[in-house]
Amino acid sequence: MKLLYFAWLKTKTGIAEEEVTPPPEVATVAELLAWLQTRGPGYADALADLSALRVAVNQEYAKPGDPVGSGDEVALFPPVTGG
Amino acid sequence: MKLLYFAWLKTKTGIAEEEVTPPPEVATVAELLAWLQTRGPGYADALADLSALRVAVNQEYAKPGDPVGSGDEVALFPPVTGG
Amino acid sequence: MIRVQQDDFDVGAEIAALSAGNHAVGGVAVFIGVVRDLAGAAAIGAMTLEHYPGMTESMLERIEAEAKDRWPLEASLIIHRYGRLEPGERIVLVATASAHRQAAFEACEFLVDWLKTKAPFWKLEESAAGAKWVEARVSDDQAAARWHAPSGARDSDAAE
Amino acid sequence: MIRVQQDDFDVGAEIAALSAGNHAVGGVAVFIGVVRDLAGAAAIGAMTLEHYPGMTESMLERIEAEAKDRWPLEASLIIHRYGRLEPGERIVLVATASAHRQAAFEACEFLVDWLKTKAPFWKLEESAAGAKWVEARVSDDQAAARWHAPSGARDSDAAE
Repeated sequence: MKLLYFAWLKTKTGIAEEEVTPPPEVATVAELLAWLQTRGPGYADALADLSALRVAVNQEYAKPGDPVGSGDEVALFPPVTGG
Repeated sequence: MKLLYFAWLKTKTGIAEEEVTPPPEVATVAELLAWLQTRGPGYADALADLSALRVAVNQEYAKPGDPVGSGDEVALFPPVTGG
Repeated sequence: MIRVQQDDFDVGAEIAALSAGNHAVGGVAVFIGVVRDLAGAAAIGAMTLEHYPGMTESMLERIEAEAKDRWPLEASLIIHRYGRLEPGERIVLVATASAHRQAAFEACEFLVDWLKTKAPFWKLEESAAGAKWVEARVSDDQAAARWHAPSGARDSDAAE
Repeated sequence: MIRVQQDDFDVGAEIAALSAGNHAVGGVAVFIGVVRDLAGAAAIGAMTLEHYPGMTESMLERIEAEAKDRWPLEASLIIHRYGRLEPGERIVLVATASAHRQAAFEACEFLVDWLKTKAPFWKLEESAAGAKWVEARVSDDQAAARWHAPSGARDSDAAE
């Protein structure tokens, strides 16, 4: 699974993108976020407030219950502030 | 008094502008229009439908009861269709 | 700023000049009116815009001042052409610059609606059937009426 | 047409190309977003716009298609820049061409509101106090909410 981080999520995790292999019980966006929070202090900090977080799966906005799988591109970013 | 005609008013009267000296009892826009209607067939035709007519006195939109005098510039034109 | 002219204008240069050196501008709303070649079903060859020199300029200045009263504009520009214009040619440019996009949009639309209904321009359209003066459309009056202040205090310049 | 690019764009040429050769166009509404040097009280030196390559383009294409569904547009154009931008620089251009000015204005404002609230761009502002990621503003969400169809059928792409 490919993970992408944008804006201050990238600053806090320290990386722009990475390949990960979550444990098999991670099947939804919510479960993925919960697992990411356990991966170290940078991740815990970046994912401390899930209400400030938006998730896209394969470049489509996703909800907490949406499925994620090994071939997916999952992006984490704050609410957009463009234009 | 200087009179200006625009758009189809100019076509019907046959002139773009003229200097006129109305009789002394002509003191308002409405009286001026009534006098102009008597000046010939072109004028009668141009001024046949006063609801299709707009009048400006000294470059300000005027109402039928507004005063007109010898030094004024009075313009007659149809409702605007610009832009 | 307002200009009434026969010549075409440079859209890019005019818009750039509007906010040049003023870093309080966050957005510029622009409208460009273009001669269409269809009015109803009849193809139009070209049109001639007649105006009332002097009154046109003073009315445009008044309209622009009113927009600046009603919205927080950093700058504004109205250019209106007159004379003979072919299909595809630009007729009018209205541009409004503001810190906020909402103010820029509203002021721009307000000015365009006024130009269409109050500014002393008359359109003579050429078609296969000959030249014909365009009659005022009710829909234009309605678009402008949306902007009327309830008091009507500033509408003393309008006879209708 | 949509473009996401680092380079600046030529406003006059882009607007002219939009209606070139199409004489059904009667009006073009345009919005140009510019970097302000004031956000609240703090002067800003410059800002950097980050985006999500791929997702940005597909979302802009979808927004543009929705505007063409909702309004009778002859043509439309969205150009959005990313990267580091100084105060006074252009960020975004939205232009809509239609036979009717009202459709052009409404579609343009709709697109700008969506860009501000849905397109995946993030703003990093530089100031004397350092660089800071801009937080989303409630007023922007409210501006976009004005356009929501009651059914919400087309909002499945939005998580918020």
